[in-house]
Amino acid sequence: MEARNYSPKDFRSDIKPVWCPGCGDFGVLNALYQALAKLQLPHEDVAIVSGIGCSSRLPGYVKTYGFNSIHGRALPVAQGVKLARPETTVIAVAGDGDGLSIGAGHFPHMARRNIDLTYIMLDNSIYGMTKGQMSPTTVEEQPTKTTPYGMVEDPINPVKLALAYGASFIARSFSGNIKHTVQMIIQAIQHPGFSFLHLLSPCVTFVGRDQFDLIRSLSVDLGNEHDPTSVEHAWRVAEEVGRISMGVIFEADKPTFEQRYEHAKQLAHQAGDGDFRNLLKKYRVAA
Amino acid sequence: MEARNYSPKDFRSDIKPVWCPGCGDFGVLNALYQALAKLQLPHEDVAIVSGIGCSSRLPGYVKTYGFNSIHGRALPVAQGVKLARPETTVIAVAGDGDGLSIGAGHFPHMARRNIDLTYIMLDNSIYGMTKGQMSPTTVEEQPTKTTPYGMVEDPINPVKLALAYGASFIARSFSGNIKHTVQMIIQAIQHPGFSFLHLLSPCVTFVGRDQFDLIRSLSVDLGNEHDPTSVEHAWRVAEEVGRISMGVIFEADKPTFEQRYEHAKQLAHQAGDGDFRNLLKKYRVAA
Amino acid sequence: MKPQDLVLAIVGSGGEGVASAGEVLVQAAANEGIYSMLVRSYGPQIRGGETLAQIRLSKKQVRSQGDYLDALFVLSWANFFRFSGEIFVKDGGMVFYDEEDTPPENLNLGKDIQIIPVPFARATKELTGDTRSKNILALGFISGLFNLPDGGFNQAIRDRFGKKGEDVLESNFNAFRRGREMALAVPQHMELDWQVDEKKPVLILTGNDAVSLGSLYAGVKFFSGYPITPASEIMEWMARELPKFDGVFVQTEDEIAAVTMAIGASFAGAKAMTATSGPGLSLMTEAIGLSTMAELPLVIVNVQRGGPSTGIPTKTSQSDLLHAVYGGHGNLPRVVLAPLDSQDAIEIAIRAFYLAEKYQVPVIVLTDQFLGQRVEVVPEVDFSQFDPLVIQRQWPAEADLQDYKRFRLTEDGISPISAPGIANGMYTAAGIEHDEKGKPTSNAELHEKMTAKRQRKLDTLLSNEDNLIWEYGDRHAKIGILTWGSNAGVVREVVDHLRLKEVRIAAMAPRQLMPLPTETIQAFVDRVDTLLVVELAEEQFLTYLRSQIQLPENTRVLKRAGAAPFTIHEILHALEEENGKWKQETIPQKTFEVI
Amino acid sequence: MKPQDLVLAIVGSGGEGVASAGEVLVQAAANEGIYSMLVRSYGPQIRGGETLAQIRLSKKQVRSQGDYLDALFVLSWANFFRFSGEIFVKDGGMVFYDEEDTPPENLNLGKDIQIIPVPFARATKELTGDTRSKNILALGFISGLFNLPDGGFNQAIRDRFGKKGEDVLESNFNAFRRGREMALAVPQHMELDWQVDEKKPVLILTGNDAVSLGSLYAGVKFFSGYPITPASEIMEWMARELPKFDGVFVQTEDEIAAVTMAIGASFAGAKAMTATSGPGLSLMTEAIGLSTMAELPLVIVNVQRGGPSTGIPTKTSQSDLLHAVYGGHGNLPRVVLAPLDSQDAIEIAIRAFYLAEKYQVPVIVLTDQFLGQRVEVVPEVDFSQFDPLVIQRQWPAEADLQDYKRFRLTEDGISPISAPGIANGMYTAAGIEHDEKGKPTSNAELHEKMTAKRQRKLDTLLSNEDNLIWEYGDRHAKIGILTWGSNAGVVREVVDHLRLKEVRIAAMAPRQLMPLPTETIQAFVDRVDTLLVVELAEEQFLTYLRSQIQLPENTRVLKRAGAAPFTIHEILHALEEENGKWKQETIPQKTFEVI
Ligand SMILES: Cc1ncc(C[n+]2csc(CCOP(=O)(O)OP(=O)(O)O)c2C)c(N)n1
Ligand SMILES: Cc1ncc(C[n+]2csc(CCOP(=O)(O)OP(=O)(O)O)c2C)c(N)n1
Ligand code: SF4
Ligand code: SF4
Ligand SMILES: [Mg+2]
Ligand SMILES: [Mg+2]
Repeated sequence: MEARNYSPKDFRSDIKPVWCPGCGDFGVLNALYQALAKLQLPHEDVAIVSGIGCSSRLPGYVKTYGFNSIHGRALPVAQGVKLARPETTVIAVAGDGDGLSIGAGHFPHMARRNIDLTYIMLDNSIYGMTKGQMSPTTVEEQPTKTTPYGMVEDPINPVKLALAYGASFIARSFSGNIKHTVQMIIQAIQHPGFSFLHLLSPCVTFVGRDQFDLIRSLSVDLGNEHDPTSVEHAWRVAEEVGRISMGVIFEADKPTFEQRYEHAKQLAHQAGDGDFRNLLKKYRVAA
Repeated sequence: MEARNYSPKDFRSDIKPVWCPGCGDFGVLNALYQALAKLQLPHEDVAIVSGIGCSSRLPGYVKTYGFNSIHGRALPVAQGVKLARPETTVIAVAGDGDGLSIGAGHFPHMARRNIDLTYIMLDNSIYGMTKGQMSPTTVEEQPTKTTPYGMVEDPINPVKLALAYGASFIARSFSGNIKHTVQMIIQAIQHPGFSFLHLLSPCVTFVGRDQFDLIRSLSVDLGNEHDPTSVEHAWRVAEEVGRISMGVIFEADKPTFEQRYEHAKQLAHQAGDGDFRNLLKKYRVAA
Repeated sequence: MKPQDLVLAIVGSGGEGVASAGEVLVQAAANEGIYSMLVRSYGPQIRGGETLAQIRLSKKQVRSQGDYLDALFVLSWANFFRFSGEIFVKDGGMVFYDEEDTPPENLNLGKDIQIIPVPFARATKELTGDTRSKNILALGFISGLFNLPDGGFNQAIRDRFGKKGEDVLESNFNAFRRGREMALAVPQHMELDWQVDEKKPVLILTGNDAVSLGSLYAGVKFFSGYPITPASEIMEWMARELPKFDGVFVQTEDEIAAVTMAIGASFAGAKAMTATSGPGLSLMTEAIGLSTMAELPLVIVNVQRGGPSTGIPTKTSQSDLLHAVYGGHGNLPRVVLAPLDSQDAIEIAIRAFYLAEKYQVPVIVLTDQFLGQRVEVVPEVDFSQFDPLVIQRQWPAEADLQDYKRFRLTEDGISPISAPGIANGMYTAAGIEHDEKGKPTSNAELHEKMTAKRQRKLDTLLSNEDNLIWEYGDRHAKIGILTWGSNAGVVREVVDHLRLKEVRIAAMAPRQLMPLPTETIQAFVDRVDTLLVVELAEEQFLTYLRSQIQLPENTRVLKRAGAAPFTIHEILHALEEENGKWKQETIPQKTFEVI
Repeated sequence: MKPQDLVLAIVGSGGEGVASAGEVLVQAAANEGIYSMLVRSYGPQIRGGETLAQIRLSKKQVRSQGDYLDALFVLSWANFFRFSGEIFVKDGGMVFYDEEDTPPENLNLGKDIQIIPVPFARATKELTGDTRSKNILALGFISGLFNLPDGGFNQAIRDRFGKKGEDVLESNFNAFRRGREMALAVPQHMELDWQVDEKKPVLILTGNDAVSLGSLYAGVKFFSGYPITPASEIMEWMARELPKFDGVFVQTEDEIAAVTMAIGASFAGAKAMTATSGPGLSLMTEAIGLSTMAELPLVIVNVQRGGPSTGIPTKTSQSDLLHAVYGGHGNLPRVVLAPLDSQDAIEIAIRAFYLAEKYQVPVIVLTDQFLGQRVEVVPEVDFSQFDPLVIQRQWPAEADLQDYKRFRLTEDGISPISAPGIANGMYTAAGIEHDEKGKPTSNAELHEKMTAKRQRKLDTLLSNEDNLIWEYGDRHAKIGILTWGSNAGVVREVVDHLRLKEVRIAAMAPRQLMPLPTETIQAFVDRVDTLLVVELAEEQFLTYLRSQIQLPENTRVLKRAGAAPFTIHEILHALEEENGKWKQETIPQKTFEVI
């Protein structure tokens, strides 16, 4: 393949985002352009797969292959893409509703398979696309259209989930900090196996513009004391109250699905040669 | 209500179980009869709700209200029952496939709502009903019909999940130890809020009779050193390799959905009086 | 232009308060006894994108959105063009635009259209210091232009802004008055007569409001749902109102949880429902079968939108029909109802619960985005007329509870249903085939009997209940229109219009789609010489009718995939093409005479 | 009894090797060029419950399971009674039972039935020390009783037990021989002639095997699935075979993941499929719409079972038909195919991939539990005949990739499809309505065009492709039978039988249900005087036919909810009732003459 020199704007598609002015997702999009350019990934070898939601509109704005699928199914669709064409860099994108509510059942199975793809969750703690209902990460203080008298359940903690599921890479970033987001996207893509990036990306319309300041004020970088190979450290980060740690929370070296499947294939080849006629013989009786 | 004196056999329905001779689920059933009798729960005030699977056949064998619903939906159905009639003692029953595979998305939301019901997962590490495919808790060593060349993914750890989800009660028991199972069922039912009982219940047909001995040999009781109010302790139990701790793994005091909803209702009543005609006035224009 | 039928639209960006101006206009008109319908449209942008409010005002009840605009008010041209192909100004109509936004040079909106600049923004700024009340100033302008009585506006503005403080209220009042004055000064200003003879009480509501009100009246005590456009308003309504009425509201993790939770609540004895749109209905398919099999009452409201898949979430369609009537694996009897408008939606919602409870079946109520989200003014509804339909579940009698058989094979198919709390009524509900006591079975004979029992309930329903069907027009019609759902409004106007021209025409729309009142429909189609089927889908209604009745050979269909509701003109043209009974020129571009 | 048509059954408990005896019998017969069909039934107990193996043997290809038993072999009576109402011994037939299990006193199996004790268990124990080989001893008895050539058995027993060691093999051989000897000693022993003129190669396979083989030949490279009875065997087959053929197999967390993962794989360029049964198909409904909307090839095999809901997982039915053709929200064109038997299932599976890839649509293959799980012996299939159907996806040409339009509006509706890896072919697939380039839209006109484009592909298919329809019997028939799927076998036998009696009869079954080859079917139904529709569902096929063609007024339907497949007698009776053309007594209780 000829050498190409991609700049971030080469990844811009010609579709204008429908996002509200000031939406956090613009930051994610810009960070993604930069990350893809830094990695010099050819357009045709990247596939961005999403569900449905404001955040899930993202694939259409990137000049790569994209799949804006159905609500909650970013992960299974992304896995299908990756397994069918392993050369592809696959990035799954979901909102907090998409990924933790309707799509919640796919997350543990994605993690246990440890397929080599990157999952970016654009968490705005609200259902943006449907105009402001409670999401799984909505906090008690946040008014929403479906909690007129306050919330009657606790929010879900996506990092804890990823840890319990055995995800082999877990990081957190903030779309208000594009530089950091670029860095995290790159590391997530480079991680061999499943990588989960919890990306705080404010909804200015249904949660509010103050989210940017709030998150910025609570953000701290994971320092050197943090050991990303330790589940205990990672859990502690997940439990933090009053501050939000940014960076790589957890990282582990685990065999990928692809590697294990390769091994299974070898065993299979020992059991049979992949010749259709030979297979047919098992069913054939030539009296 | 007149006083009744229930013995375990009063909870036996007249349907004969379809389970294979020796199936671990018989132990669960017996333990449940005993627990219900110990609690002296009136037949008509108990509802046992399940999905589909060998384990999910259980409701039919108990002389209480029962709902053998559809695959993976024990939890939402059970929640509907409980919220619509809070006086009912609701027990949700699911297999490892039912609860951790197709029904995996309901588990975190059940836990975060903390509705006062008991969830018993009959874990046999296999799809029994469909005759022996890999389940989410199948371990690498276990041959199954869908892993002819070995597993290519890691098993799921149900206790870790429950912890990450914030379940307010987590216990483990073994259907081969009926006495302990009875005890755990009682404690789970008595816990106010959502209680999760991880109940190992061997499939003699597709995993093997040796499971009973194996589990028995690995079982240890959670001793006094274990602090069930500590997430850290609980996580450690979940991570154990080479032994299986039995008992109450975690317990926390959290407001239930019912309590919080009661509060919301009070706020609602302040906002409106529950008189249909008054509500209608909002839409009415009498020129 | 006849005073009793005025169609106008305001277009601008999301921030300009276009939709809210429309809502105030409807309210103001209603305060004066004037009927209206308001359709709000938005572009793809989540917020701040283009917004259109189309309002039709009339002294008679308004049945459709109005084909052509008498007057258009453009707050910004860029936003107007985003709706091109969706709104049309009548020949000879008027367009008022904000003078600060010059129209493009090549502007061509139609024949003889006056395009008039108005200083909406500047006047507002002069008056209040900013442009926030520009929408209300424009409203004042509209009120003056068409001589709409201002008393209604004063009340509506007070209702809307009263809670926001005296300042806000004051500037809106000022803006309104200023706008009205400005209009009185333009030559286009008209002295229309809006005096209503007798002001009768009305309701202002959307189809989603109507369904919610009906459900509450019917006694719904449990709502579980998942947000989806354009059904979310029902859920939000229930979140707000149910706790006041001691009902339970749960926002679930997905539609499968929503429907199965409702089924669980129904099992426990509560009247339970959920509401969704196409993708959600598809996800609920398996569980609808559970409701059928376990014979548990369930109400599902499905507000149709463009499909398949995610399709067009914000636009209308009738393309979930075949799924509603035939979707789902197995032999799956269910009831499907379809209201014609907001008024009807109240009754249909009440009937949905009535039928669900009485026949222990899932009932799907099919509405659509057009009906669900438009604001409609309808004559007041006397809810007490529905009291006979507000029934309690038929709990088992003492005798039933001796050796209780939950699924007893009865002649009418209905068996006594128990619930937790009833002593000796214990049974296990199941999606697995079962015998009379609920015991699982795989016996072919029993399966046959139980299948027939479940099916039989629909036959019982059809013969015992009111014939839910709408028939309109000439009893000896030569031309018949067969349609369903929210098309009824526009079809009714077509019938009215043509009958004034002495065309012998009638229309019919089943409000109960499954089981379909086939006899009545067959009689209707046999009676007419020409039959036009009108539907907003790819021949789904036609296909369904074919499967249920004998359609005449020369049946014609007017169909579109959807997105926009039908106009009167479309239907008239379709009839004309098929008949040649009246000529193109007999169809005026606008203003239909209505009986 | 004619030697070429023998129906027998073995019944016992799960542990007694009943099913495996049946399988060895089929294999043994096939080794001798004898055709057969084996139907295995199990009670509700997961393992160790009652088991029934019904085998029909013939020198001609066997098309249905056989109505009445010539001979029944009862290993235990308790288990036999669990199948009462499902198996019937022919008048004058024979019942052999294990002497250790005395039959109940009031036993009444029919007219003139000989009930004969045989020491199956005792003889086995005497011979081998335990009763493990009792099933094979019974098989030996059967072979001797009916004079079945023993060479085939020797081979079959060696194939089955060879790998289990010399000891096991030896005791089974001994048991077989002992059983054969015992039979030769009973007076019921018959000298039937099983000599086949020319032994042609055959395949022994289930419908699930057939679908799997066809799919693999068609080039499937990705299978994602979730276990469900009675489709799990397809999944297990793929788990075993795909890795050998460098394909990917994934067991997913549910059916929604299964189908969406397959859609993802298809997007990436792989031929992808999943397999399921009713409840799974219902869950996949939303995603089928995604495949339609994103125009991505997808093959879904649905092995029907009793419904609705969980229904009867282990029994057959045709009740997913309406869901397959009409299920799903929105306007949702899809292709539905239905094979007639295992041989046909190979071809239909190959065609499914062909049509999916060529027309970029979801293709549902409808089989059923009866077809999917029965063991059938069919003439060898020459796979190379299907090579023209094994196509590659039509990747975009260079010219297409200049300003690439993934969803170009073409005349035939088919647009050039790209996939990751193709430079300049980048696009975003979506379930949202979109323009030619894939950009989301909510424009009504575009929606109209795109809806029509997607629909048009089915018209193109119908006019360009082979007419997938099975027609059989008298070209000038007065009586017509219209059916589909696995009913074709039994219907074919009915036609054969009646034609020998000079009844002018023919049958038809569309193998492509959507789009339906209506012209051919209309011509058929117009041609006959009497039409009988035969289906294993609550008038779903009838309803579907009504919606697609003009059925004659006097159309009759033979329908059952399912659980058991149709018998020849049922159909003959149905015809008789409608015709009075031949009398009850012309229907023999058993053994049909077949052309
Ligand atoms: C099956 C289905 N259910 C519901 C919806 C409606 N819907 C669209 S996006 C969305 C949630 C959006 O929230 P989130 O995933 O957090 O994304 P955001 O818009 O906040 O970025 C919902 C409920 C749908 N499209 N499909
Ligand atoms: C929607 C749906 N998919 C698949 C099935 C088939 N099925 C029945 S039970 C079962 C899994 C059983 O496993 P588990 O939940 O672990 O229960 P067990 O039988 O092991 O107790 C499956 C896949 C089904 N009934 N419904
Ligand atoms: S609604 Fe919220 S999340 Fe959606 S585009 Fe607007 S700001 Fe962003
Ligand atoms: S298959 Fe396994 S889980 Fe099912 S009844 Fe038998 S032993 Fe129990
Ligand atoms: Mg969100
Ligand atoms: Mg299991």
